[in-house]
Amino acid sequence: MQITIKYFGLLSEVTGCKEEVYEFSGGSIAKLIDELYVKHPSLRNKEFQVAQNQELVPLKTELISNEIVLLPPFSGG
Amino acid sequence: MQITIKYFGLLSEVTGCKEEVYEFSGGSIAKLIDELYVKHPSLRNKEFQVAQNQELVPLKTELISNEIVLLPPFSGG
Amino acid sequence: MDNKKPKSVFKQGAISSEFIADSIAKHQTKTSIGAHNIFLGQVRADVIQNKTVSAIEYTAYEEMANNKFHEIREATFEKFELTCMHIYHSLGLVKAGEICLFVFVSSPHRKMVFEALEYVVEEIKSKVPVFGKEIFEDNSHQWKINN
Amino acid sequence: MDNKKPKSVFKQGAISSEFIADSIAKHQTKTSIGAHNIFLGQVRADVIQNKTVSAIEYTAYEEMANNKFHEIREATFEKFELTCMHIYHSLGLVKAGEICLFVFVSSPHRKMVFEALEYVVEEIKSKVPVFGKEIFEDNSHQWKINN
Repeated sequence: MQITIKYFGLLSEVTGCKEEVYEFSGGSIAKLIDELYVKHPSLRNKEFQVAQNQELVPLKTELISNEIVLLPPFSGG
Repeated sequence: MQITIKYFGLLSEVTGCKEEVYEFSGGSIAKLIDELYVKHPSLRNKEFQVAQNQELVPLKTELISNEIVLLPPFSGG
Repeated sequence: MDNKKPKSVFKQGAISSEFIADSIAKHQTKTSIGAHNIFLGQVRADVIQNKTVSAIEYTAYEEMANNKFHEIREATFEKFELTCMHIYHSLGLVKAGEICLFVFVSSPHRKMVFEALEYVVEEIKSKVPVFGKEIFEDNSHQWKINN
Repeated sequence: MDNKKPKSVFKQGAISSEFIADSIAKHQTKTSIGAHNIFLGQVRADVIQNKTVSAIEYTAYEEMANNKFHEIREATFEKFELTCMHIYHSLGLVKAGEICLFVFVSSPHRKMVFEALEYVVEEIKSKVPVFGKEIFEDNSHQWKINN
Protein backbone atom coordinates (compact mmCIF):
# COMPACT_ATOMS: atom_id res chain seq x y z
CA MET A 1 0.00 0.00 0.00
CA GLN A 2 1.08 3.57 -0.68
CA ILE A 3 1.27 5.81 2.36
CA THR A 4 1.90 9.51 2.50
CA ILE A 5 4.35 10.37 5.25
CA LYS A 6 4.49 13.96 6.50
CA TYR A 7 7.35 15.41 8.54
CA PHE A 8 7.09 18.60 10.59
CA GLY A 9 9.56 21.00 12.16
CA LEU A 10 12.96 19.57 12.95
CA LEU A 11 12.00 16.24 11.33
CA SER A 12 11.45 17.79 7.91
CA GLU A 13 14.79 19.47 8.31
CA VAL A 14 16.78 16.29 9.15
CA THR A 15 15.04 14.17 6.52
CA GLY A 16 15.17 16.97 3.95
CA CYS A 17 11.56 16.12 3.21
CA LYS A 18 8.16 17.58 4.13
CA GLU A 19 6.07 14.87 2.56
CA GLU A 20 6.78 11.65 0.72
CA VAL A 21 4.90 8.68 -0.64
CA TYR A 22 6.17 5.39 0.77
CA GLU A 23 5.35 1.83 -0.30
CA PHE A 24 4.52 -0.19 2.85
CA SER A 25 3.64 -3.85 3.02
CA GLY A 26 1.36 -3.34 6.06
CA GLY A 27 1.53 -3.91 9.81
CA SER A 28 2.02 -1.72 12.83
CA ILE A 29 3.20 1.88 12.85
CA ALA A 30 6.33 0.65 14.72
CA LYS A 31 7.16 -1.50 11.70
CA LEU A 32 6.71 1.47 9.36
CA ILE A 33 8.94 3.61 11.59
CA ASP A 34 11.65 0.94 11.56
CA GLU A 35 11.61 1.06 7.78
CA LEU A 36 11.73 4.88 7.80
CA TYR A 37 14.79 4.69 10.10
CA VAL A 38 16.52 2.77 7.34
CA LYS A 39 15.50 5.28 4.69
CA HIS A 40 16.28 8.30 6.92
CA PRO A 41 18.97 7.35 9.48
CA SER A 42 18.91 10.96 10.72
CA LEU A 43 15.50 10.26 12.29
CA ARG A 44 16.87 7.64 14.70
CA ASN A 45 17.99 9.83 17.54
CA LYS A 46 15.10 12.28 17.22
CA GLU A 47 12.18 12.55 19.61
CA PHE A 48 8.80 12.43 17.89
CA GLN A 49 5.20 11.30 18.12
CA VAL A 50 3.08 9.79 15.38
CA ALA A 51 -0.38 10.93 14.33
CA GLN A 52 -2.83 8.79 12.39
CA ASN A 53 -6.14 10.39 11.39
CA GLN A 54 -5.07 13.52 13.25
CA GLU A 55 -4.71 11.75 16.59
CA LEU A 56 -1.51 10.79 18.37
CA VAL A 57 -1.24 7.00 18.52
CA PRO A 58 1.08 4.50 20.22
CA LEU A 59 3.64 2.89 17.93
CA LYS A 60 2.07 -0.54 18.37
CA THR A 61 -1.11 0.72 16.66
CA GLU A 62 -1.99 -1.00 13.39
CA LEU A 63 -1.59 1.26 10.40
CA ILE A 64 -5.03 1.89 8.91
CA SER A 65 -4.77 5.34 7.32
CA ASN A 66 -2.99 6.18 4.08
CA GLU A 67 -1.42 9.19 5.77
CA ILE A 68 0.99 9.10 8.70
CA VAL A 69 2.40 12.25 10.29
CA LEU A 70 5.63 12.49 12.31
CA LEU A 71 5.58 15.33 14.85
CA PRO A 72 8.52 16.59 16.93
CA PRO A 73 7.84 18.01 20.42
CA PHE A 74 5.20 20.76 20.27
CA SER A 75 6.42 24.28 20.88
CA GLY A 76 3.49 26.57 20.22
CA GLY A 77 2.59 29.73 22.10
CA MET B 1 -9.99 68.95 69.49
CA GLN B 2 -11.41 69.50 66.01
CA ILE B 3 -11.55 66.45 63.81
CA THR B 4 -12.44 66.24 60.16
CA ILE B 5 -14.75 63.30 59.50
CA LYS B 6 -15.07 62.02 55.93
CA TYR B 7 -17.86 59.77 54.71
CA PHE B 8 -17.69 57.72 51.52
CA GLY B 9 -20.23 55.96 49.33
CA LEU B 10 -23.44 54.91 51.03
CA LEU B 11 -22.34 56.62 54.26
CA SER B 12 -22.16 60.06 52.68
CA GLU B 13 -25.61 59.39 51.25
CA VAL B 14 -27.25 58.41 54.57
CA THR B 15 -25.56 61.18 56.56
CA GLY B 16 -26.13 63.73 53.79
CA CYS B 17 -22.52 64.75 54.33
CA LYS B 18 -19.18 64.06 52.61
CA GLU B 19 -17.02 65.82 55.14
CA GLU B 20 -17.62 67.62 58.40
CA VAL B 21 -15.61 69.14 61.24
CA TYR B 22 -16.50 67.67 64.60
CA GLU B 23 -15.51 68.82 68.10
CA PHE B 24 -14.28 65.77 70.04
CA SER B 25 -13.09 65.67 73.63
CA GLY B 26 -10.65 62.82 72.93
CA GLY B 27 -10.51 59.09 73.51
CA SER B 28 -10.92 56.00 71.37
CA ILE B 29 -12.36 55.86 67.90
CA ALA B 30 -15.20 53.77 69.36
CA LYS B 31 -16.13 56.73 71.57
CA LEU B 32 -16.10 59.07 68.56
CA ILE B 33 -18.29 56.66 66.59
CA ASP B 34 -20.77 56.51 69.47
CA GLU B 35 -21.05 60.29 69.35
CA LEU B 36 -21.45 60.22 65.56
CA TYR B 37 -24.29 57.70 65.98
CA VAL B 38 -26.08 60.34 68.04
CA LYS B 39 -25.49 63.04 65.45
CA HIS B 40 -26.30 60.73 62.51
CA PRO B 41 -28.70 57.98 63.66
CA SER B 42 -28.84 56.74 60.05
CA LEU B 43 -25.27 55.44 60.49
CA ARG B 44 -26.26 52.95 63.20
CA ASN B 45 -27.33 50.00 61.11
CA LYS B 46 -24.67 50.52 58.45
CA GLU B 47 -21.61 48.36 57.94
CA PHE B 48 -18.36 50.33 57.81
CA GLN B 49 -14.67 50.40 58.65
CA VAL B 50 -12.66 53.30 59.98
CA ALA B 51 -9.39 54.61 58.56
CA GLN B 52 -6.93 56.74 60.51
CA ASN B 53 -3.83 57.98 58.68
CA GLN B 54 -5.00 56.02 55.63
CA GLU B 55 -4.97 52.69 57.42
CA LEU B 56 -7.95 50.67 58.62
CA VAL B 57 -7.90 50.50 62.42
CA PRO B 58 -9.90 48.64 65.10
CA LEU B 59 -12.49 50.76 66.92
CA LYS B 60 -10.64 50.44 70.22
CA THR B 61 -7.71 52.40 68.69
CA GLU B 62 -6.96 55.74 70.35
CA LEU B 63 -7.75 58.69 68.11
CA ILE B 64 -4.49 60.41 67.20
CA SER B 65 -5.14 61.96 63.80
CA ASN B 66 -7.22 65.06 63.09
CA GLU B 67 -8.88 63.22 60.23
CA ILE B 68 -11.04 60.12 60.49
CA VAL B 69 -12.56 58.40 57.47
CA LEU B 70 -15.62 56.15 57.48
CA LEU B 71 -15.61 53.60 54.67
CA PRO B 72 -18.47 51.31 53.64
CA PRO B 73 -17.63 47.87 52.17
CA PHE B 74 -15.25 48.21 49.22
CA SER B 75 -16.69 47.47 45.80
CA GLY B 76 -14.03 48.35 43.28
CA GLY B 77 -13.22 46.51 40.09
CA MET C 1 11.88 46.31 36.76
CA ASP C 2 9.19 48.93 36.44
CA ASN C 3 7.96 49.30 40.01
CA LYS C 4 8.21 52.98 40.71
CA LYS C 5 5.32 54.58 42.54
CA PRO C 6 2.63 55.70 40.12
CA LYS C 7 1.06 59.12 40.60
CA SER C 8 -2.43 57.69 40.41
CA VAL C 9 -4.00 54.53 39.06
CA PHE C 10 -7.32 56.31 38.61
CA LYS C 11 -8.67 57.40 35.28
CA GLN C 12 -11.78 59.48 34.77
CA GLY C 13 -14.49 57.43 33.05
CA ALA C 14 -14.21 54.13 31.19
CA ILE C 15 -10.92 52.58 30.09
CA SER C 16 -10.92 52.39 26.29
CA SER C 17 -9.76 49.47 24.18
CA GLU C 18 -7.39 51.88 22.42
CA PHE C 19 -5.73 52.67 25.75
CA ILE C 20 -5.29 48.95 26.39
CA ALA C 21 -3.87 48.41 22.89
CA ASP C 22 -1.44 51.23 23.41
CA SER C 23 -0.30 49.73 26.70
CA ILE C 24 0.25 46.36 25.02
CA ALA C 25 2.16 47.93 22.12
CA LYS C 26 4.50 49.73 24.51
CA HIS C 27 5.77 46.33 25.69
CA GLN C 28 7.12 45.31 22.31
CA THR C 29 10.49 46.84 23.13
CA LYS C 30 10.72 44.73 26.31
CA THR C 31 12.00 41.61 24.61
CA SER C 32 12.70 39.67 27.80
CA ILE C 33 8.92 39.30 28.22
CA GLY C 34 7.43 36.01 27.09
CA ALA C 35 3.97 36.18 28.65
CA HIS C 36 1.43 38.89 29.40
CA ASN C 37 -1.73 38.38 31.41
CA ILE C 38 -4.46 41.01 31.41
CA PHE C 39 -7.55 41.26 33.59
CA LEU C 40 -10.38 43.54 32.54
CA GLY C 41 -13.35 44.29 34.75
CA GLN C 42 -16.42 45.19 32.70
CA VAL C 43 -19.63 46.75 34.05
CA ARG C 44 -22.50 44.24 33.88
CA ALA C 45 -26.07 45.20 33.02
CA ASP C 46 -27.37 43.17 35.96
CA VAL C 47 -31.11 42.95 36.40
CA ILE C 48 -32.12 43.50 40.04
CA GLN C 49 -35.81 43.45 40.93
CA ASN C 50 -36.76 44.06 37.30
CA LYS C 51 -34.46 47.06 36.94
CA THR C 52 -31.38 46.97 34.73
CA VAL C 53 -28.04 48.49 35.73
CA SER C 54 -27.10 51.05 33.07
CA ALA C 55 -23.85 52.29 34.63
CA ILE C 56 -21.69 52.30 37.74
CA GLU C 57 -20.43 55.52 39.23
CA TYR C 58 -17.12 54.99 41.05
CA THR C 59 -15.79 57.07 43.88
CA ALA C 60 -12.73 56.37 46.01
CA TYR C 61 -10.86 57.53 49.05
CA GLU C 62 -8.14 58.42 46.58
CA GLU C 63 -5.10 59.06 48.80
CA MET C 64 -5.55 55.80 50.69
CA ALA C 65 -6.48 53.93 47.50
CA ASN C 66 -3.32 55.04 45.70
CA ASN C 67 -1.28 54.02 48.75
CA LYS C 68 -2.95 50.62 48.77
CA PHE C 69 -2.35 50.17 45.03
CA HIS C 70 1.28 51.00 45.67
CA GLU C 71 1.52 48.48 48.54
CA ILE C 72 -0.10 45.83 46.34
CA ARG C 73 2.44 46.55 43.57
CA GLU C 74 5.36 46.27 45.99
CA ALA C 75 4.07 43.05 47.53
CA THR C 76 3.44 41.55 44.10
CA PHE C 77 6.94 42.32 42.82
CA GLU C 78 8.22 40.81 46.07
CA LYS C 79 6.25 37.57 45.65
CA PHE C 80 6.45 37.01 41.89
CA GLU C 81 9.18 37.39 39.28
CA LEU C 82 7.56 39.98 37.05
CA THR C 83 9.03 42.28 34.43
CA CYS C 84 6.29 44.86 34.82
CA MET C 85 2.84 45.57 36.16
CA HIS C 86 0.22 48.21 35.40
CA ILE C 87 -3.06 48.94 37.17
CA TYR C 88 -5.79 51.36 36.10
CA HIS C 89 -9.16 51.87 37.77
CA SER C 90 -11.99 54.12 36.64
CA LEU C 91 -13.53 56.92 38.66
CA GLY C 92 -16.85 58.52 37.76
CA LEU C 93 -19.38 57.05 35.39
CA VAL C 94 -18.74 53.80 33.51
CA LYS C 95 -21.58 52.47 31.39
CA ALA C 96 -22.63 48.83 31.16
CA GLY C 97 -20.32 47.05 28.70
CA GLU C 98 -17.45 49.45 29.37
CA ILE C 99 -14.23 48.62 31.19
CA CYS C 100 -13.58 49.90 34.73
CA LEU C 101 -10.48 47.93 35.79
CA PHE C 102 -7.36 47.05 33.79
CA VAL C 103 -4.60 45.00 35.40
CA PHE C 104 -1.62 44.01 33.26
CA VAL C 105 1.29 41.80 34.38
CA SER C 106 4.24 40.59 32.30
CA SER C 107 7.01 38.10 32.91
CA PRO C 108 9.55 36.06 30.98
CA HIS C 109 7.49 32.91 31.70
CA ARG C 110 3.80 32.14 31.78
CA LYS C 111 3.46 30.35 35.15
CA MET C 112 4.27 33.56 37.01
CA VAL C 113 1.74 35.77 35.27
CA PHE C 114 -1.25 33.56 36.08
CA GLU C 115 -0.51 33.49 39.80
CA ALA C 116 0.45 37.15 39.97
CA LEU C 117 -2.59 38.46 38.13
CA GLU C 118 -5.09 36.62 40.29
CA TYR C 119 -3.26 37.78 43.41
CA VAL C 120 -3.32 41.43 42.30
CA VAL C 121 -7.00 41.40 41.35
CA GLU C 122 -8.07 39.78 44.64
CA GLU C 123 -5.95 42.25 46.61
CA ILE C 124 -7.53 45.18 44.77
CA LYS C 125 -11.04 43.89 45.41
CA SER C 126 -10.44 43.40 49.12
CA LYS C 127 -8.04 46.18 50.12
CA VAL C 128 -8.66 49.26 47.99
CA PRO C 129 -11.32 51.76 49.16
CA VAL C 130 -13.31 52.16 45.94
CA PHE C 131 -17.10 52.36 45.94
CA GLY C 132 -19.44 51.53 43.08
CA LYS C 133 -22.90 53.01 42.83
CA GLU C 134 -25.04 50.96 40.46
CA ILE C 135 -27.31 53.28 38.53
CA PHE C 136 -30.47 51.82 37.01
CA GLU C 137 -32.17 52.87 33.81
CA ASP C 138 -34.80 54.84 35.79
CA ASN C 139 -31.99 56.76 37.56
CA SER C 140 -32.59 55.05 40.89
CA HIS C 141 -29.50 53.41 42.35
CA GLN C 142 -28.03 50.94 44.83
CA TRP C 143 -24.55 50.57 46.27
CA LYS C 144 -22.61 47.70 44.73
CA ILE C 145 -21.44 44.85 46.97
CA ASN C 146 -18.46 42.74 45.91
CA ASN C 147 -18.49 39.02 46.47
CA MET D 1 -22.58 31.02 24.20
CA ASP D 2 -20.16 31.53 21.37
CA ASN D 3 -18.66 28.10 20.91
CA LYS D 4 -19.16 27.34 17.26
CA LYS D 5 -16.28 25.74 15.45
CA PRO D 6 -13.87 28.35 14.14
CA LYS D 7 -12.52 27.98 10.60
CA SER D 8 -8.96 28.48 11.79
CA VAL D 9 -7.28 29.96 14.83
CA PHE D 10 -4.15 30.65 12.79
CA LYS D 11 -3.16 34.08 11.60
CA GLN D 12 -0.28 34.82 9.28
CA GLY D 13 2.45 36.76 11.13
CA ALA D 14 2.26 38.62 14.43
CA ILE D 15 -0.97 39.45 16.24
CA SER D 16 -1.26 43.25 16.41
CA SER D 17 -2.35 45.27 19.43
CA GLU D 18 -5.05 46.83 17.19
CA PHE D 19 -6.48 43.37 16.54
CA ILE D 20 -6.58 42.71 20.29
CA ALA D 21 -8.22 46.10 20.95
CA ASP D 22 -10.83 45.36 18.31
CA SER D 23 -11.57 42.02 19.90
CA ILE D 24 -11.98 43.67 23.32
CA ALA D 25 -14.24 46.41 21.90
CA LYS D 26 -16.53 43.83 20.29
CA HIS D 27 -17.42 42.57 23.76
CA GLN D 28 -18.95 45.84 24.90
CA THR D 29 -22.36 44.75 23.64
CA LYS D 30 -22.16 41.58 25.76
CA THR D 31 -23.32 43.20 28.97
CA SER D 32 -23.62 39.97 30.96
CA ILE D 33 -19.81 39.85 31.02
CA GLY D 34 -18.13 41.13 34.18
CA ALA D 35 -14.60 39.82 33.73
CA HIS D 36 -12.23 39.25 30.83
CA ASN D 37 -8.89 37.50 31.09
CA ILE D 38 -6.39 37.70 28.26
CA PHE D 39 -3.15 35.77 27.76
CA LEU D 40 -0.60 37.03 25.27
CA GLY D 41 2.46 35.05 24.29
CA GLN D 42 5.29 37.32 23.15
CA VAL D 43 8.48 36.22 21.36
CA ARG D 44 11.49 36.64 23.64
CA ALA D 45 14.89 37.78 22.41
CA ASP D 46 16.57 34.94 24.32
CA VAL D 47 20.35 34.82 24.25
CA ILE D 48 21.59 31.28 23.62
CA GLN D 49 25.34 30.68 23.38
CA ASN D 50 25.95 34.37 22.68
CA LYS D 51 23.41 34.52 19.89
CA THR D 52 20.16 36.48 20.24
CA VAL D 53 16.82 35.20 18.97
CA SER D 54 15.46 37.76 16.50
CA ALA D 55 12.26 35.95 15.50
CA ILE D 56 10.37 32.68 15.68
CA GLU D 57 8.97 31.06 12.56
CA TYR D 58 5.89 29.00 13.35
CA THR D 59 4.63 26.05 11.38
CA ALA D 60 1.81 23.71 12.32
CA TYR D 61 0.11 20.51 11.30
CA GLU D 62 -2.86 22.75 10.64
CA GLU D 63 -5.75 20.31 10.22
CA MET D 64 -4.89 18.48 13.43
CA ALA D 65 -4.10 21.75 15.24
CA ASN D 66 -7.47 23.27 14.37
CA ASN D 67 -9.18 20.09 15.54
CA LYS D 68 -7.24 20.22 18.81
CA PHE D 69 -8.10 23.90 19.30
CA HIS D 70 -11.73 22.98 18.75
CA GLU D 71 -11.54 20.12 21.28
CA ILE D 72 -9.91 22.45 23.80
CA ARG D 73 -12.71 25.00 23.29
CA GLU D 74 -15.39 22.37 23.79
CA ALA D 75 -13.75 20.94 26.90
CA THR D 76 -13.27 24.43 28.34
CA PHE D 77 -16.92 25.43 27.86
CA GLU D 78 -17.83 22.10 29.46
CA LYS D 79 -15.64 22.69 32.53
CA PHE D 80 -16.08 26.43 33.11
CA GLU D 81 -19.04 28.80 32.94
CA LEU D 82 -17.80 31.14 30.22
CA THR D 83 -19.63 33.64 28.05
CA CYS D 84 -17.09 33.44 25.27
CA MET D 85 -13.62 32.38 24.29
CA HIS D 86 -11.29 33.31 21.44
CA ILE D 87 -7.95 31.79 20.46
CA TYR D 88 -5.50 33.06 17.84
CA HIS D 89 -2.05 31.66 17.07
CA SER D 90 0.49 32.98 14.62
CA LEU D 91 1.97 31.08 11.70
CA GLY D 92 5.07 32.24 9.84
CA LEU D 93 7.52 34.81 11.11
CA VAL D 94 6.97 36.65 14.40
CA LYS D 95 9.75 39.01 15.50
CA ALA D 96 11.06 39.33 19.06
CA GLY D 97 8.69 41.60 21.01
CA GLU D 98 5.71 40.69 18.84
CA ILE D 99 2.73 38.63 19.92
CA CYS D 100 2.26 35.05 18.70
CA LEU D 101 -0.59 33.76 20.90
CA PHE D 102 -3.78 35.53 22.01
CA VAL D 103 -6.24 33.71 24.27
CA PHE D 104 -9.30 35.62 25.48
CA VAL D 105 -11.93 34.28 27.92
CA SER D 106 -14.92 36.14 29.36
CA SER D 107 -17.42 35.33 32.06
CA PRO D 108 -19.95 37.07 34.30
CA HIS D 109 -17.60 36.54 37.26
CA ARG D 110 -13.86 36.75 37.75
CA LYS D 111 -13.13 33.42 39.50
CA MET D 112 -14.05 31.49 36.37
CA VAL D 113 -11.83 33.39 33.96
CA PHE D 114 -8.62 32.83 35.93
CA GLU D 115 -9.07 29.08 36.07
CA ALA D 116 -10.30 28.80 32.50
CA LEU D 117 -7.51 30.87 30.95
CA GLU D 118 -4.71 28.93 32.59
CA TYR D 119 -6.38 25.67 31.59
CA VAL D 120 -6.69 26.76 27.94
CA VAL D 121 -3.10 28.00 27.68
CA GLU D 122 -1.66 24.82 29.22
CA GLU D 123 -3.79 22.68 26.92
CA ILE D 124 -2.61 24.61 23.87
CA LYS D 125 1.03 24.26 24.89
CA SER D 126 0.77 20.50 25.41
CA LYS D 127 -1.76 19.30 22.82
CA VAL D 128 -1.54 21.44 19.71
CA PRO D 129 1.02 20.48 17.02
CA VAL D 130 2.70 23.84 16.47
CA PHE D 131 6.45 24.14 15.97
CA GLY D 132 8.62 27.17 16.61
CA LYS D 133 11.93 27.70 14.86
CA GLU D 134 14.02 30.24 16.74
CA ILE D 135 15.94 32.34 14.26
CA PHE D 136 19.07 34.10 15.45
CA GLU D 137 20.42 37.43 14.25
CA ASP D 138 23.04 35.65 12.12
CA ASN D 139 20.24 33.64 10.43
CA SER D 140 21.24 30.40 12.07
CA HIS D 141 18.39 28.70 13.96
CA GLN D 142 17.35 26.12 16.50
CA TRP D 143 14.02 24.42 17.17
CA LYS D 144 12.21 25.80 20.18
CA ILE D 145 11.44 23.51 23.12
CA ASN D 146 8.55 24.34 25.46
CA ASN D 147 8.91 23.80 29.16
